Parts: sequence; structure tokens; C-alpha cells
Amino acid sequence: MNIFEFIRDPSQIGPWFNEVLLSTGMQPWVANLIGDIIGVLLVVIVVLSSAIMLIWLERKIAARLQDRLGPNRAGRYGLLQTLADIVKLLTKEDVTPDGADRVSFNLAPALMVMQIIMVAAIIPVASGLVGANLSVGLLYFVAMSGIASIGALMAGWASNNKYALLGGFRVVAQLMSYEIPLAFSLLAAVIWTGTMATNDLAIKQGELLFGFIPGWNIVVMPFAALIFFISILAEGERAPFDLLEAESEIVAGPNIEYSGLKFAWFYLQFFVNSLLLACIFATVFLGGWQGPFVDQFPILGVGYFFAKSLIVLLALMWVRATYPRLRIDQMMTFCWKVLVPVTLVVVLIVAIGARVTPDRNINAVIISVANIVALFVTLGIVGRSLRRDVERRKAALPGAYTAQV
Amino acid sequence: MSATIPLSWFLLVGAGLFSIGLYGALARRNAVAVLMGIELLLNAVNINLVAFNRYIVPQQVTGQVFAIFVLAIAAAEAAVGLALIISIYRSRDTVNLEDIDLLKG
Amino acid sequence: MVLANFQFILILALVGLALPFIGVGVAWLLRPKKPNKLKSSTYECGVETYGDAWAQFKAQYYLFALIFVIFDIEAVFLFPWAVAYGGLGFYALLQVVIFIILLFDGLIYAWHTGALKWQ
Amino acid sequence: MAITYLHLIFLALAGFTLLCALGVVASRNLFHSAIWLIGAFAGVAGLYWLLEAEYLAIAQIMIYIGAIATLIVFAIMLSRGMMIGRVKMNNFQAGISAVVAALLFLMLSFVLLQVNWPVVEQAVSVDPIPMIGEAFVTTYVIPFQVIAVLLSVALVGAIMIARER
Repeated sequence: MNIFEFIRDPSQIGPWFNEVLLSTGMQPWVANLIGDIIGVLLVVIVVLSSAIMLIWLERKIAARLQDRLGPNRAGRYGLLQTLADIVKLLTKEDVTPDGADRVSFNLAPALMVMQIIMVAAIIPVASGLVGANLSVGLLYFVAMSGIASIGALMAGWASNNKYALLGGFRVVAQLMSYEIPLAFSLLAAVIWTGTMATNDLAIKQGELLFGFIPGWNIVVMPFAALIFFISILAEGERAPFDLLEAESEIVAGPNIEYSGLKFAWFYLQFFVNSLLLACIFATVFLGGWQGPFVDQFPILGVGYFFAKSLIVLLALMWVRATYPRLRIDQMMTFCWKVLVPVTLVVVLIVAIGARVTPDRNINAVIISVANIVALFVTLGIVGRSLRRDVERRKAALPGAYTAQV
Repeated sequence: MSATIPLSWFLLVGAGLFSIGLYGALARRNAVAVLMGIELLLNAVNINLVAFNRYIVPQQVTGQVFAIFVLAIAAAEAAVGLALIISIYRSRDTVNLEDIDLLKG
Repeated sequence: MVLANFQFILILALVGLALPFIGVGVAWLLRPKKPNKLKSSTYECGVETYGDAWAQFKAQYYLFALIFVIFDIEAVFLFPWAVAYGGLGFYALLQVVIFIILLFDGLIYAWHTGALKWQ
Repeated sequence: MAITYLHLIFLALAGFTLLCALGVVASRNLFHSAIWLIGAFAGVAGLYWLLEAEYLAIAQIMIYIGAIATLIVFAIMLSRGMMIGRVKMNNFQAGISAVVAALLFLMLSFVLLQVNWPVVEQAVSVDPIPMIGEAFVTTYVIPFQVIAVLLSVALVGAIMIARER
């Protein structure tokens, strides 16, 4: 095999490497083990190095959206800012507060990092280029976010600090609540595509509807995609759902007692988690690595995939830099009284719509139209109940709300 | 591949987990600790179900389906049990099972 | 195949769990170590901390966790059904619709009694 | 019987699980018990995966670690004073329970090493997840619906009990 073949299709490197190892007379399990260790190290390196770029990008873009300059001292355009931060955090004193529970205090950041690294394993970057194409892929992703909530709860409890514990409670309540619409909007996509494995999801979305419309899930079920987007805003603890770091209320969430590198791990989890959520959105709803000529040149998939993920990530940053924070009661009410019932309705729409006619193209149109109708009906109902709420408050408090509402 | 591991090894782990869980459920004073023991018992049962599924009817999924049902029942049990514990704690200010011996609240 | 994935995920989990400790170990070599009483006291807004933080919290959080648990189990039941759905008939759809409606009842009850209202 | 590296993985996982389970029943601090419990759940998930039941391993992590363990930790925190240490954690029957548990373990292991299990040397089915999904709505449809009823009853009951009036 020549080098151009590998550039054209990088997913062949793995099997080729395995063959090379086997040809040296190695036991098969040793060859597999070496291959797996190299794969794991690649995943970890990609995660850590993407974090360095990502933190700079996020700070710069948030600054520009808010008419600030952002990091601009270390290196050109402040590109070296994150490296400078790493050096600072490494050389910072690490304080463990009195009365902290040492075991859980040290375990909590490790759990946070473990979550992001484990989720990174199922992201298909190009055709076949994925850490592990698990047959339970999407459910694995949902299960891993449970580890992050355990980590946050542990950090909050171990710090022996009231703010940290309150922050831990809040963040877990938030992560849990929004995990339900997250999981059920994924369920809608699984019903339509019939697989949970991430790479197979991307393959399935390569089919064209009526021969020319890309069969991405966002086309088939725009409302499910919107619900998933809102849920990843909350799962990534981003504004308007960043109650975790509501400075004016609870200082900084469960990680206030952490300093030095242990704090850095929480910080890393926050940024990389949003990138991974954006990648999952791109994989499930935007067709993953699908794009023109990807069959002939699978390497193009890497470009398509990162372009799609970056667009989602930019949308996340945009929302974060623009919207004010919600109150916790508004957030929980919105999740349980709006998102969860609506998501169940969307699941039913997709399940029924996939069975209306034997023709998949026509079913896709039916599901898509039903999704859009459901979106407008939901907006109508929510709008009406919000208006009624304002009316009620106006009646209760005459004199307030003189300005136009 | 995993058939190279003898079935009895998995069953031994199940038996060990069951015994530890039984000790936890019998010996602990705290109601939440007793509940944790019961969760260990259910896990031990599940290990056996899945192991028998793998070794005796590998082409079917009967054991796994039953294990998922056990999982769901364990969760329902934990939810109601912990709700009871919280409610008792609120009215009696204790969660020690030795102190909760009245039939009327 | 399943076991090959298992090995990968197992190594990944071990590395993921070990990595933060390795980082903290490296930092331990570099960083200053001068703890004192004031530094390691609990962070609060300037005043001395009163009592420990392990205080009682309201049952509201528990109620939300409860509803979450029920829906989580529902997801575990529905995901394999969704994968199999392509090869199943109308009867399968009917059963799942009943399943979802039965669980929806619980949510409506919670809504009705005000358990979903954050006080 | 040749010892392969799979045996070593099994022994490591089994040892980890049993160690964590011992931690659950031996720890004096209730919160530490909960952390050990999470470890034991993770170990059991690993064992499922070793038995090639991938779906069940993930369901175990999702339900036991993501949901039940969180519920237990919440309940511990909601009842103040439960984890403040130095109180006696075991009741008067601790000694006899230990004896009973040890005897039970010896008896079980004696029995299950005696039995000649009808083990089948076969590979698992290629794609078990659709089979599980199909079993829910065909063979096991009645348990499936009973579980739905049970879950909604559990939800209603637990809310009724736990609400502050």
C-alpha cells in the first residue's frame, strides 16, 4: 500500500498497522493491545490539543461579539494565551480546604475529565475513523453525562463549602432535567435511522431524499434538532443556562474551592464538553462526515465534519455571548413543562410518520411537515400561557409593568 | 471468546456479591445503607442472569431482557424506598432502623 | 467485535481516570507548597464560616431526581425498540404508544400536584 | 485450561467489584459508602461487557450510576447528620449476619462448583440490540406494559410520600 492510499482513506491505517504487527510474528492479542493503546493515546492527544485552540477561540469570539478585544498579549492575536494559562495553573499553589473530604475532593476532577475523554471515543471524524464504533453509541453518550453529574455532586460535597454544595445540587438538577429531552430527541433520530452506532448514523444519512435532498436528520426532523440544540446548551452549562456559575448568587458552582491544576480540569471539561456536544449534534443531525465526493476521497470527511461541528459550536458561543441568564425556576419549568412533553410528542410523530406509507421519501416529507407544525403549535401555546402569566401579574401588582411588555 | 472463562467464575462473583449485599442489608443500622446492600443483591442476581444467558443460550437474549426488567424494578424500589426514608426522617428526625419501631407514625 | 470495543473503552477509562492525577502530580513538582491556616479555610464572603456545609437541603431536588429516574428507565426500554423498529409491524408501534402514554400519566400527575413547580 | 489475558481482565474486574462491595458495607461514612457503591456498579458493568452484553453494560451505567446512585447521594444529603461519622454503623446482629453471609457464600460456591452446567460453545448473536427491542414488544410485551404501570405508580407514590406538605 502506498502513502497516497492512506491519505485518501485514513481509516485503512489501523488494519494495515495491525497486519504489520502480526507479520512480525506477534500474538494477535498483543497486536490488538498495542493498536488500542495507540488509539487511546491519539484520542487523548486530540482532545487536549483541541482544548487549547478552543479556549482561545471561545474567548476571542465572545469578546468580539461583546465589543471587547479579548486575549491579545501573549503571541500574535493572543494565540499563546492558553499556553500561558497552563503554565500559570501548573505553577499555582494547590490548596485543599480544611474539613474537605480528601478522597472525593481529588476524585471529582478526575471523573469530569474521564467523562469528556470517554465521550470523545465515539465521535466519527471521517468514514470509519472513530475510536470505537459502539453499537450502543448514542446511549453510551447519554450514560456518560451521568458521570459528570456524579463528579459535580462529589466536588460540591467534598469541598465542605455551602456555595459549592448548593452549586453542585443546582448543576446536577440541571444536567439531569435536560438529559431527558436530550435522550428523547436522540431517540427520534434513532427511530428514523434505525441504528445507535455513530458511524452508521453518518452512513445512513448519506442517502438522498427524492434523489437530490441530503437525507440529514435536521431536514427530516427540524424540531427534534432544535430540542437537541436547546438541551446541549443546558448540558454544556452555557448561557442562558449557566446557573452553575451565577456569580451573583452562588459564586462559581461546585468548583469554587479548587485551585491550580484541579481547577484547570474543571475548566477543560467545560470547554471540551461543548465541543463534543457540538460534534454529536453534527453527527446525529447534520450528517456527520457526509458531503460531496466523500465516497471517493474519505479524507474530505474530516473537513466536512469539523466545518459542521464548528458551525454548531459558533452558534453555541453566539447564544452564550448574547442572552442573559435564566432563573433556576424558569429553567426547570421550561424543561419539564415544555421540552419534555413536546419531545415525547416528537418521538410519537416520528414513530407514526415512519409507518404512514411504504415510501421512505414521502414519510420524510410527512415527518418534516408535522415537525414544523408541532413547532408552531408549541410556540403558540407557550406564547399564550406566557402572556396570560404577565396579565395575571399585572392584575396582582397595578402600577408595575407600566412600560410596554 | 469470553467462553474461555469458566461459567463458574462469574457465578462465584455473583455469589460473593450476594453475600456481601446480604451482610450489608442485615447488619447496617442506617436505612440508606440497608438500601445500598439491597442494590448489591440485585446486581448479583443480574450477573447470574447475564452469565447464564451468555453460556447456555448465547443465541438468544432472554437473560438480558430479564436483567433489564430487574434494573427497572431496582430503580423503582430505590425511588420509593428513598422517598420513604426522607419522609420518615422529616417526621422522626432519624434514619436508624432500630429507632423506627412504631407501627403508627 | 464487542470484546475488541470493550478493551478499547476499558483502556480509555483507565487513562481518562489516571490523566488528571498525572497532571496533578506534575504540578506538584512545580508548584509552591506553603499552606497556612487562613489559606485553607473555607471560602466565603469575608466573614468566618459558621458550621459545616453538610446541611439539610430541600426535598425539591429529590423530586426532580425522582422524575428523572423514571424517564431514564423509559429511555433504556425505548432505545432498543427504536433500533428494531424498522423490522417491526404496527403492533409494536401500538405497544410503545401505550407505554409512553402510561408514563406520561406520571408526568401529568406530577404537574397536577405541583411537584414540577420550583419554590 | 490455558490462562489468557481475558482471564486476567476478568480477575481484575471481579476483584475490583468485590473490593468496592466490601467498601460499601464496611465504610463508616455514608457518603464514602455511596462512592464505593458507584465503583461496584462500574465493575459489574465491566463484567456485563466481558459477557458481551454491551447494551446491558451501558444500561447499568445509565440507570445505576447516572440515576440510582445520584438518588442515593441526594437522599444522604437531604437527611442531615446521617453521614457525620463516629456513630455506630452496625446493629446488634452484625456478628451473626457476617457468619450467615459467609456460610451462604461457602454453601453457594460449594453447590455451583459441583453442578455440571450445560454450557454451549457458541458465539453470541451478531446484533443483540434489535433482538432485545423486538423481545420487548413481542414475547415479553406483558411484562413490558406491567413495568410501565409499575414505573408510573412508583412515580406517583414516591411524589406523594416525599412531598413537603
